[in-house]
This record gives sequence, C-alpha cells and structure tokens, in this order.
Amino acid sequence: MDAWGSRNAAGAQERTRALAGRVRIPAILYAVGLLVVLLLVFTLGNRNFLSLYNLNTIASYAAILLVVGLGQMCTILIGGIDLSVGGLMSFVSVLFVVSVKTVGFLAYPLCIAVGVIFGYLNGNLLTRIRIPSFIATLGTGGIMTSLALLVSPLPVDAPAARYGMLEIVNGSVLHVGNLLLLTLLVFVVFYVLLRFTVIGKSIFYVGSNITMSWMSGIDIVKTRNFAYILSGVGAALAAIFLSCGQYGGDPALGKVYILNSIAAVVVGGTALTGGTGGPINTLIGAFVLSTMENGMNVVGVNAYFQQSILGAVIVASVFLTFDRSKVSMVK
Amino acid sequence: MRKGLITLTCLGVLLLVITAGAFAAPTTLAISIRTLSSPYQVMYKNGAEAYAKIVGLPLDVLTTEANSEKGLTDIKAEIARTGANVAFYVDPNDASDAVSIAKTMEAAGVYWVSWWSKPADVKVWDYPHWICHVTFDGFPAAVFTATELLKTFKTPGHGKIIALQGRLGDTPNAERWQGLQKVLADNPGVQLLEWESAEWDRTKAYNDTRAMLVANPGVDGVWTANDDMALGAIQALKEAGLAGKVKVVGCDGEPEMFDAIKAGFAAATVLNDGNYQAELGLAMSLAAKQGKLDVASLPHKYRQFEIPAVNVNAANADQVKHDYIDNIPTYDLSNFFARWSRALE
Amino acid sequence: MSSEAVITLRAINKSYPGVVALDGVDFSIHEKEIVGLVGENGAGKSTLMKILIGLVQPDRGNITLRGRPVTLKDPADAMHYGIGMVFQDGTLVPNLTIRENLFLCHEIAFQKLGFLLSRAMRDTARELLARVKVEVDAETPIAEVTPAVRQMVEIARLLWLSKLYKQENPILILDEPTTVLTEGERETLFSILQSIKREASIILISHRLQEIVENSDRIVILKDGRNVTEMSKANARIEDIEQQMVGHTFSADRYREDEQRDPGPTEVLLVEQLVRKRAFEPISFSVREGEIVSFVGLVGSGKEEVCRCLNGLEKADAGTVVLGGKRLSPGSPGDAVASGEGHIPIDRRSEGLALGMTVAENVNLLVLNRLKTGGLISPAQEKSNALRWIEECRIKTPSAGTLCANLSGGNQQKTVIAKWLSSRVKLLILDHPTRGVDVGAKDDIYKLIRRLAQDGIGMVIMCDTLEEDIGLCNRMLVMKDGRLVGEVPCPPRKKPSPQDIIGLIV
Amino acid sequence: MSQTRENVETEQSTGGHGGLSASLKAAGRWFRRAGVSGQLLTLLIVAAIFAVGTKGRFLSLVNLQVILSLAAIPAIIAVGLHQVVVLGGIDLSVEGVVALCVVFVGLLLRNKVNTNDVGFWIVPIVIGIGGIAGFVSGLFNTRLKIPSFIATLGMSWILWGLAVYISRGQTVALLDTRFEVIVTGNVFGIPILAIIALAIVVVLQFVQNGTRFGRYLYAIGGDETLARQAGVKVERIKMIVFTLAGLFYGLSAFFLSTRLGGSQAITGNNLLFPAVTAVAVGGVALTGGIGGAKNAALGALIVTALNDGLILMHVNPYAQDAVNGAVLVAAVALTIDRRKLGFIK
Repeated sequence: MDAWGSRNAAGAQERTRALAGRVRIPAILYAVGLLVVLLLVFTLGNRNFLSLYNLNTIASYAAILLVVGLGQMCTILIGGIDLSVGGLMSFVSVLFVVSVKTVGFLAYPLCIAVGVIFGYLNGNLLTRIRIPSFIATLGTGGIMTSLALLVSPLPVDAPAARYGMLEIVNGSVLHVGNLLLLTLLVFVVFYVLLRFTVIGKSIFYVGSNITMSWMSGIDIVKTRNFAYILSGVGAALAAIFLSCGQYGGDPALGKVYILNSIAAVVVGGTALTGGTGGPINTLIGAFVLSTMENGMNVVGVNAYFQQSILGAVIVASVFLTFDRSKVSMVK
Repeated sequence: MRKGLITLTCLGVLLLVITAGAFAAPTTLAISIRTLSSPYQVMYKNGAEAYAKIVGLPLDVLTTEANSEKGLTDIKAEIARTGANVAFYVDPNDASDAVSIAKTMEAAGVYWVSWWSKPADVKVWDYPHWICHVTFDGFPAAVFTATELLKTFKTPGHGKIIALQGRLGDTPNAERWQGLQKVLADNPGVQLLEWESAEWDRTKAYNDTRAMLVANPGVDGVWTANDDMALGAIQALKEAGLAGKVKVVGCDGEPEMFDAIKAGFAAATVLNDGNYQAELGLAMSLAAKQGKLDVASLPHKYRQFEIPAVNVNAANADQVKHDYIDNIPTYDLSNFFARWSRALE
Repeated sequence: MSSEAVITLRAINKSYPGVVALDGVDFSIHEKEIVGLVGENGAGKSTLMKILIGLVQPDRGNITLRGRPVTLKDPADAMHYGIGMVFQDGTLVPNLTIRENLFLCHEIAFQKLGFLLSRAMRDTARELLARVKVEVDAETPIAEVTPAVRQMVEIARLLWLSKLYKQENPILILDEPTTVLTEGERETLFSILQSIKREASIILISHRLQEIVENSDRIVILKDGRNVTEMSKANARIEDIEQQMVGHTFSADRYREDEQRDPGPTEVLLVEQLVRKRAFEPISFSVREGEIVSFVGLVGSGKEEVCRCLNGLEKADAGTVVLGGKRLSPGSPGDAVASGEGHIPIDRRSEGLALGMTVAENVNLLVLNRLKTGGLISPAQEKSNALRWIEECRIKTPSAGTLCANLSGGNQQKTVIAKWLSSRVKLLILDHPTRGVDVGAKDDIYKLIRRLAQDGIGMVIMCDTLEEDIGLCNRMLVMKDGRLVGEVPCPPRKKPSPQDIIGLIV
Repeated sequence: MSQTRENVETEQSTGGHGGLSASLKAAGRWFRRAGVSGQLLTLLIVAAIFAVGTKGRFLSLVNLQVILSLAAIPAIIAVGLHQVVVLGGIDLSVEGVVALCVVFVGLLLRNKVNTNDVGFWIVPIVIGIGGIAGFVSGLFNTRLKIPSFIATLGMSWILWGLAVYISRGQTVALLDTRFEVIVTGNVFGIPILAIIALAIVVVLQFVQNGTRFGRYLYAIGGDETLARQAGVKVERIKMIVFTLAGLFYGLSAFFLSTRLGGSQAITGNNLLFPAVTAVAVGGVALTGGIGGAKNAALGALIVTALNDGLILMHVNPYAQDAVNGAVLVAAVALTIDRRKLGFIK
C-alpha cells in the first residue's frame, strides 16, 4: 500500500489536479501576446512602423535596455536588486571615452574589468558586510556618480580621429549593425550561463530558497557575488555601447537606466521576489519598452501623453506577465 | 486566461484610439528639445508652433528627457513616421550626440539644424545635410550677468559672491561658468566664496542657497546659471531677510525673472530668444528641403555661428518682456543670417 | 459519557476535483470531553476540521449546534460559535509580542476613542497566560519564545475569544499539538488540556496513538473519508486502532528489525573532540557504513547542535569531523555536502525545497555537475535523472515540471529524500524523518531507511519517539546537558526497553 | 512617546515579581523595539564631525533652523512612504503625485495665469488629489495583484505626464502670500514647517503604537499569510497605507510650491531617491515589519543634516554624491539589526 502522503492536504491535492487537468497559459505567452498587440496597433497606426529601418531602430534601443537589463535581472532573480547600474554606467561611459583617447582599444577590456570589479564589490557589501543590496547599491551608485564627475565634469567627446576605434560597436556586418550582433552575443552568453551552467542555475535556487540552498551546500556567497558581477558587466557593456553610439561619454548618462533597467526586467515577468523569470522574459520586456518608445512617435502620439501611456502600459503588461502561481504573495 | 485576453484587447483598442488618424502628412516639421516641463524649453515649442502655423505644415515635438539614447531613437522614429519627408531642428541632449544624429540624418537624407551643443572638433561641413549649427554664446551672457551683479555691490566691483551651477556636465552650464570665471579673473576684488550644483532645479537651488548663506555670512551677490535657480535663490534670500539687499542674476529670460528684476530682487538675466531659435532652425531646414537653400554653397562661417542673446537688466526689463514674452514677435526670416554675430571655429 | 452534543456534523460530503475527501461522515462533540481523531494522512481529518472551522464548505450534509442547524461560513464565524483550531504550523505573527498576538484582530474589547488601552490588555494577557501556565513576559516578541509557549498562547487566545463571544463551552481543535514539544512540555500540555476540559471540549488530532489513547475520552477513526469506528477510552488498544486506520495489521516488528544489518567494517564518519561552547562538551564518536546511530536526549541536551555541527550548519569551536577519510572544514555546509553528507531537515518546506521551482529542478540540485555533456548541463540528462528518481521514490506528481509548491506534503518529503539519494551520499542525517506523517507513511520511511543501510549509507537519526529511536538504530548515543552520557547498542531482537534509556536521559 | 509610557508601566508591573533585573530587561527591550538608538547615534556622529569641521557653525541656531525647515518636507514624504515599506512593498509614485499636486496648487491658488483663487481650500484639494492617486496605486496592488514596485512606478509616470500636460511645462507664479508664514515662519525660533512635520510624526507614531491599524500594519509586515489567517483585512490595510502615503505627498507638494512662491511640474523631480534613502537610513527594514514614523523622520533629518553639513564644510560638490553614498552604506552597516533579518537580501 502507498499511503505515503497519497492524499495529504486536500488543498494541495486540488491544486495538483487542477494543474494536471487544465492547460495553464504560461505567463510568458501573455508577454509575447502583448508585444504582438503593440506591433499590430502601431502598424495600423502607420505602415512605416514595420519598415526594416524602423525595426532596426527598435532593436537598437532595445539592445541597450536588454544588456543592462540582463545584468539587473541576475540580481533580481537572486532576490536582490542593483540600483548602482546608473552610477556605474555614467562612470564607465566617461572612463571609456577618456581611455579610448589614451590607451585606444585597451579601453574595452579596461571598462569591462571595471564592471567586474565593481560588481564584485557590490556583491561583497551584501554577502560579507551584510548590507541589504537595495541600500548597498544605492550607496555605491552615488559613489560612482561622483567618480564620473571627478573624471570629467563635462561630457567628453570622443576625438574624431579615434572614431575608427568605435567601429567595433558602430560598424556593421552585411547591413546588420554590430551593436545588434554584440547584443545577441551577450544575450546568448547570459542564456547559456543561466540555463546550462551550475553557478547560473544556482542563482535560481538561491533566489527561490536561500536557506535550502545554503543547507544543500550551494556556495551562496560565491553565487550572489557572481550575480552582482554579471550585473556590473551588463551595465559596463551597455555604457560602452552607448558611448560608442553617441561618440562621447556623459557623466550623467546612467541615471535614467536605474529604473528603466528594472522596468525592462519586471515588465518581462521576472518577479522582484526572486527565483522566477529569465533572459527570455527580459528580452521581451526590453522590446516592449522599446516598441512603446518608438511606436508612440511613429504613430505621432503627442509628446505630452507619451509618459502617461508608457506608465499605463507597463502596469498593464505586468498585470499580464506576472506569474502569480509562482509567487505566493504580491508585495 | 480570459482576464488576460480581455486586458490585451482593451489595451489594443485604447492605443488604437490614441493613434487613430495619425498619418504622415506632406512635409512635417519636427523639433527635438530636452523636455516639455521647463518654461524655457517650452519657448522653443511655442516658436515652432507659431512657425508651423505660418507655413501651414504639421509639427511634431520630440523630447529627450535627459536621455541621449531616447533622443536619437525618437528622431529615427520620426524619420520612419514621415518616410524621411521631414525638416528637423534639434537641440542635442549632449554635445557628443550631434555626431550620431548627423550620421542618422545623412543616412536618411534629412536636412537639419542643430542648436546649443556639438563637439568642437566635429565640423558641420563634413555632413551635407547638416545645414548649420547655431548657438547663443553662453560665455558673453554670463560675462554680462556677472558684470551686472558686480555693479550692485555696496562698493561696486568689491565683494563676496556665491554661485549655483546647473547640471554639471551640460554644455550651456559649462560655457556660462567659464563666463563667470572670466569676470572673476578681471575683478580681483570679487571673491567666490562657494558654489553648488543645483541641477537647474528650483527646489535644490533654494535648499543649497539657504545652507550657503549660513556657511558664508556677508554675501554681496548670488550668481546662478539659469533663471529657475535664480528664482529659488531669491526665495531663500527672502527667508534670510536679504532679498533686495543681495541681488541675484540668472540666464534664459523666464517670464518670472522679469518681475523679479522689476521688484529689485534680481539684477540681470539674458534672454535667449527660444522663439526665434525654433523658427530660424525650422525655416532653414525647410528651405533646404524645398531646395530654396543650397547648403553646399554656404560659406563655412555660415555653417557654424553664434547669434547674440538679449541682455536684460532693470533698465530694459519692461521693454524686452513686452517685445519677446508677452507676444511672440513676427521675425523676418528672409535672411537667415540677419543676426549672425560671429563664426564658430 | 457527558450530556447533550454541543455540535453535530451529519452525513458530511466533500469532494475535490478527482478526490472524494469526505464521504458521509458523522461527527459530534459533547460537552467537556476530549475526542481523539485519528486516521492516515488523507483520511479526511484535516478536511473535516476545516469544515468545522468554516475554512471549507461541505458539499452535502448538515451541521447542528445544540440542535439548531447552523452554517459556518468562515473561521471568524466559527469563532463566534466558540470553535477554534490550533494549527500544526502555528498562526502567530513572529514580529509581534505575545500580548499583541493574543488579541490580534479582536482588540475592540480594549479600545477607547480608537486607541488601545495597553494596561488593560496587559492585565488580561497576564491572566490568560497564567491559566495556561506560561511564565514568559507578555511583551516578548513571538519570534523569541519556544514552540511550546506559542502553542499555549494560541490556546489561551482561543479560550479568550470564546469567552469574548460568550460561549460557555468552546471547542478547541488541536492539530498535531505535540510534534514540536519536548517530553516535559508534552506532560504540561496534557495536564493543561485536562484542566481546560472542565469548561471546554477538545478535539485532539495526533499520529502518536499512545497519547491519544491516554488522553481522550472517545476516539473517532476515519479512513478514506469514511467513519470506520468509534471507541471509548476504556476499550481502546493501540494495535486495534492502527489496524482500523490502515486496514491491515502491522507485523509485531514495526521497525523492520529483521532488515537491520550489521555495520560494515569501514568508518564513514569519525568525530573527535568536537566542542561547541554553551552547547556541548567535547564529544567523540564514529558511524560505520550501513550503521544507524541515533542521538537521544531532551531538548537542550545538545544533540541538535552536534548534528548541526556535523553538517556545518553551525561552526564547532574545536575538534575534527572526518567524513570518508576527508576532514571537513568546520562551519561549511558546502564542504560537508561535497564530501558526501546528506541532511533531511526537520522543516522540509522552508529548509528542504525550493517550492517555487519544479520537482525536476529540486531533485537535480545536487547532481547538476554530473548531468553535463560537453561542459554544459544537458536538458535531456536533467529530465532522465529527474524521472528516474521520481520513479524510485514513488513521487506522485503530474509531471517532472510541476512546481513543488503544488505537491502534497508527503510527496514533498519524498522529493527531498530523492534529492539526497541521487547525490550518492555516504552519510545521511535524518532530523525527525517521520514528523507529522501517518502510520502508513512511517512504514514507507522505515523501509527506505533500511534500504539505505543495505546500500552502505551511514545514518545519524533523531526521532520523534524513543521507541522509534530504539527500533531503528544499531547504536544509541544518549546526551544530557551537553555531555555524552551513554552509548547503548541496539542489536536486532535484543533491543533495550525505553525505561532503561529514560533513566539515562533525565 | 507612547513607547516610554508603556515602558514605565511594564517596569511597574514586572517590578512586583522580577525586581530590578526585570525592569532593566523591560527597558532594554523597549530600547531595542523602539529601534532608533542606532539612528540617534548616527545623527550624533554626523553632527559631531560637522560641528568640528565647521568650527561650531553647524550647531549655530540659524543653521539648526535651516536644517529643521529643510528636513520638514522630506520628513513628511518619508513618513508617507515608510508605511508601504513596512508592509514589505515600495512606493515609487512620489514624484508623479507631487508633480501633479504642485501643478494644481499653481492653477487653483491666486496666480498670474488664471483667475482662480480657492484660498485655504487648496489644502484639502491637493491632499485629496494625492489621496486618490495613492488609492489607485493601492487598487493596482491589491485588486490587480501588481507588485507595488511597478504599480507605483507606472502611477508615477502616468501622473507626471498628466502634470506636464496640464501645466504645459509653464511655471505659474503664485500671488497668494497667505501661506508664506506657514512655510517660512518660526515659532519660538522653531520653523513652523518643522513643527507641523513633528506633529504628523508624533500622531502617526501614536497611531502605529496604540491602534488596531498599527497592529495590523506590523502584523502584515511580519507575515502577511499569518496576519490574513488571524483575520486581518490585509487588502483594506494596504489600501489605507497607500492612500495615506498619497495624502502626505499631496501635503508636501502644497508646502513645496508655496515655499517657492511658484508652481512647476519639475518640482516633483529628485524627490524619490532622497525619500527612500531617508527611510532606509532611518532603520525601516525594506523586508518589512520593522520601523515606524519616527524612524522615517529621523532618517530624513540625518540626510538633510548631511547635505547641509557638506555645504558648510565646503566639500567639493563633485564629491558630495560619493560622501552621501558612503555615509548611507556606513550608517546602515552600523545600525542594521541583522538578528531580525536572517539572510540579508
């Protein structure tokens, strides 16, 4: 006989049956549906919307959000948050341009290294000094903003002579912008890391139940530091991409990306409580935001209303994409 | 699940309603400015609307909201929307943005005029569709306001001042700041006790000024990089009981500032005529678009140049306010270079 | 037996999609009696009780209160009739004080102009606590008091509420009240229940048939959602009850001593001079392959801490733990797990599982490294490994992709065990493995434990009852006040009697 | 505060059968539960450093007045925000709500662009607007089950857009001077604003300690599921909290614009992060369930004192963000009660 919990808690039982019984629509599909609706509406609004030129525009804008968002996502998945991406991006953007002037191509590895180190510091503030990530990163973000201003109080323009060095990002292969190719690469790397490597999967375990993870021998310090390093790298890359695209660095560049990066993550359906979500969600989130930004202008929505509509749409989209079956309480 | 589908449809319908009837027209005029939430930026919009009425063409307004990437994306969106049948006037969020915008415009073959900021080493004439870069020189403006401020001291030319910068990193702020430095260098009797950055923000200007007044007793004047901050500083001075005794100067020429000057709280400001700015920019790019202006043949001195701003002090405040603020003047745009003051190197 | 029935449930039916939870169940409580309600998990006890406190509505059947038909639409409503339940996992808010919890949501009694009269509340609180023999200060946050105290507070709260609603004979439902209690606390609980009984009726749910038989006047047995039988204290025998519950008799040898193997030669675990200040004094012992060593002793004897030091959840101050020849670095669960030490925690939901993740992900947690092809985790291998262990441990789940949150408690426990088994552990620490599971399930676990022993896995166990410890283990280590006071061999069929051990424990 | 009263009683009651040790325990427990010791310490350290660094000027009466009057508004905002945090959520709507309310203040009080003059009615009106905004955020969170983070962020963007649209980005100068005394005046040398803020804090603290609402608030913050089981009307409490937050934002918007003598949407800018910082520094755990109005207010005071002190000490403005950040981290590192948090996230 098998009495072992065969019909234990009727409540849980009911849920199980329900799950087994009817097909649940995964929240991710709602996100896709939302994207489709947006595309449809904007195309009806103006047929140029689907032009190759415009799709490229959307992709380029989404690219930046995606790269910084992927990093942000890792810290959110693990149950934390990274408010320092803004400060880091500002700093990296000026550092990048300044160093392009001086050390040339070395600027790329240099800036990525800065992202890694900074992320590692954030991680340790959380894991070793045990300061909640929200506050730790809020603080370090401020510090980086100051550093950016100390490096260069003014936006620095990349010298026209050095534009060639920015071609790594600004150039294109077979009419496809390097920016998009690089972003695709970053996405793939993040996807593989989170789906097919042990430390990547550990991020989900830790985010879902940190006590269990700790007792099961997962190195939660290492894992969490890793998540914050990823966030640092994402922000640094995004800043590099931006600085190349804008042919200059700006000590105030990052500010807008603090909330936008989080929005991109959450709009995709990743829960701020951690553990559920993933790169695909962030991909969709970034494209929803980008499509809105672009579409509203393509169909000529009055600039006065755009912010309000954007606000309404992110609320609506989270209403759709937020997977309540995985998150016990909505906070 | 039904819930979800319903929401989706609602959303779709909503957006459709919003976007209904928004189709591209013959040639569209478009301006890209920083924001719609600052009075000075709104002057551009008003000017542009006035001009659009004159030529009877549709106008689109884009805003960067301190986000260069957004600015660029919106410009591309506008190009897509109008199928590149558009005449642009752009106030780049950062100097460096000018380059990426220029490349975008070239790629789409759209004529445009830029204002305020571009990298010094980027030459307009390297880009066939970049008609010209025009700017009010922040430097002389700041020199004027600073000089006016010095006059108000008990012993003119001798005293102590505090200063408020705008957002550190903004080009106009930098130019104006250099203007102040120049005046300080020329007047050793004047001492800059302390400065803060109030980020163009009135409330922050108020807070910082209050603290600075405590830190630096016996201040003779307050220099600020724009009128919003100046008005915040005046409010702080009022509470310290110093309003009127210690004068403030600003820049941009906001309506309120004129009243402040009349009331004797402020000494001077500089009106950067946003209306003219917008109208001139649009007029030039439209002319180029319609082939009435041959960009290639323009001499370099007409491709990058400055136009003078209107200096305002107690003497001419009323006059200027009447001419520029209370009613939008009708400008003579037959000669684009009527106000040309000097070429930019 | 006492007079009229306070509340009577007649022909109660309740079915969930695919499950008939209750099928024409009759149940009644008389004044001033303790009813023992027993049955396997899933026999319908919890559903019946949920109906009784208005958490669940019956499909059919009627409820009468002192002859008058009533409907209980929600717990608050039931409370107005003086029916309240002390849940297994407690319902007190940790960051509020005892006092605040006592009156939570019923502060109206102490309100003046919208503000609460803290003095009046404190006085009442003191009375209430005195009645349930709790000495702790009412201003202590719940998070800082023992489970026993929490339970008492809950009981006190229910009594007070029923008084508040003028119910002279309230009905208290206690769901597995003793699982979290020590021997001593258990005594006090029942003495208190006996005293409360003078003015209230009590429904007692427990898997510990011993205490049911000892303390209840009447015993109601449910099986598969039906009344099986009902017996009075006088003629209640544990064996009969089990037989009735499960439907078949258990062999005299319930702990499967026949399958108990002799330990292998090699020592899996070697502990030397392990110390943790203010927890336990230097202790040395070893566990050989296939050997089951059980730690017994009262709470505070230090056995819990020893185990926590073994798997690195706590950091020992000195001494060495050697597992399979490798010395573990103290205070590092990672090292312990890596060297092949498993740990089945007492609280599976919060310490054993990632409830928001799928069964497969939970099962595979420890073996991801082995599911790689070409350096990357292969989904195919993940799936196959998960399915294999779902099969082996008979985890009932719609699919490997089902969230653990949606599994029943028993299947969650199986998932935890599957997780460890798949990782080829050398040593397994079982922290109350049969806590809160019914007789049938217990047997399944015993079976499993014996099998693990056969496979050469050494085990350190701490059980709910002394009998269980004795029955299962090869060797018993008795701890008292942080010291190892005795080592009792428990070979098959030559097991010591509980009495012998008790002597050492207290 | 009421805490103290309770404490005294506890000592009396326990005094009987516990003697000194018990009363000491009670006292210690009160101090622990009051949970402001760390913050007071921080404040003292900050004050001490600045007092030395500014040769005592930091502690001069006039500067203390400045700090108090500058801290008042952030304190009111933080007090509104912190209850959402205690629930375990977060409220990002402050900038949008304030922007909208400020715009209404400008358009409804006697001003330069229209003939409206609602006089003192403006207070209930803006508070009402704020309240409605908060109520809607609450609906998003409780009815539509949208995480507070996004619900309030979206709300903020919606209202911000609305504010800019209504104001057309213009600054509206206020002619109504009746309120200036409230926002600028002193009583016995104490800024009236500070007194108002203090009153709000005291009242709310009493409510949190001594009413059912307070109990339920912390019950939910401690464990929402259990609170629900115990019969707490979780949704209702959440709605109240969000609405209250809106009310406070509305009130602070009123103070902000009347103090500046003008109303513009951008007044709402740069309010969010300082408020969140204040809440965090004050010792309100972002995990919920810990910290009260006094913590939020204290946090606001610390942050303001810090900014003021940095200016008094002539710290390089470029470095001020860094100093703020460092102090924030340090303060929390010192004061956070890790026992209550388990794993820090």
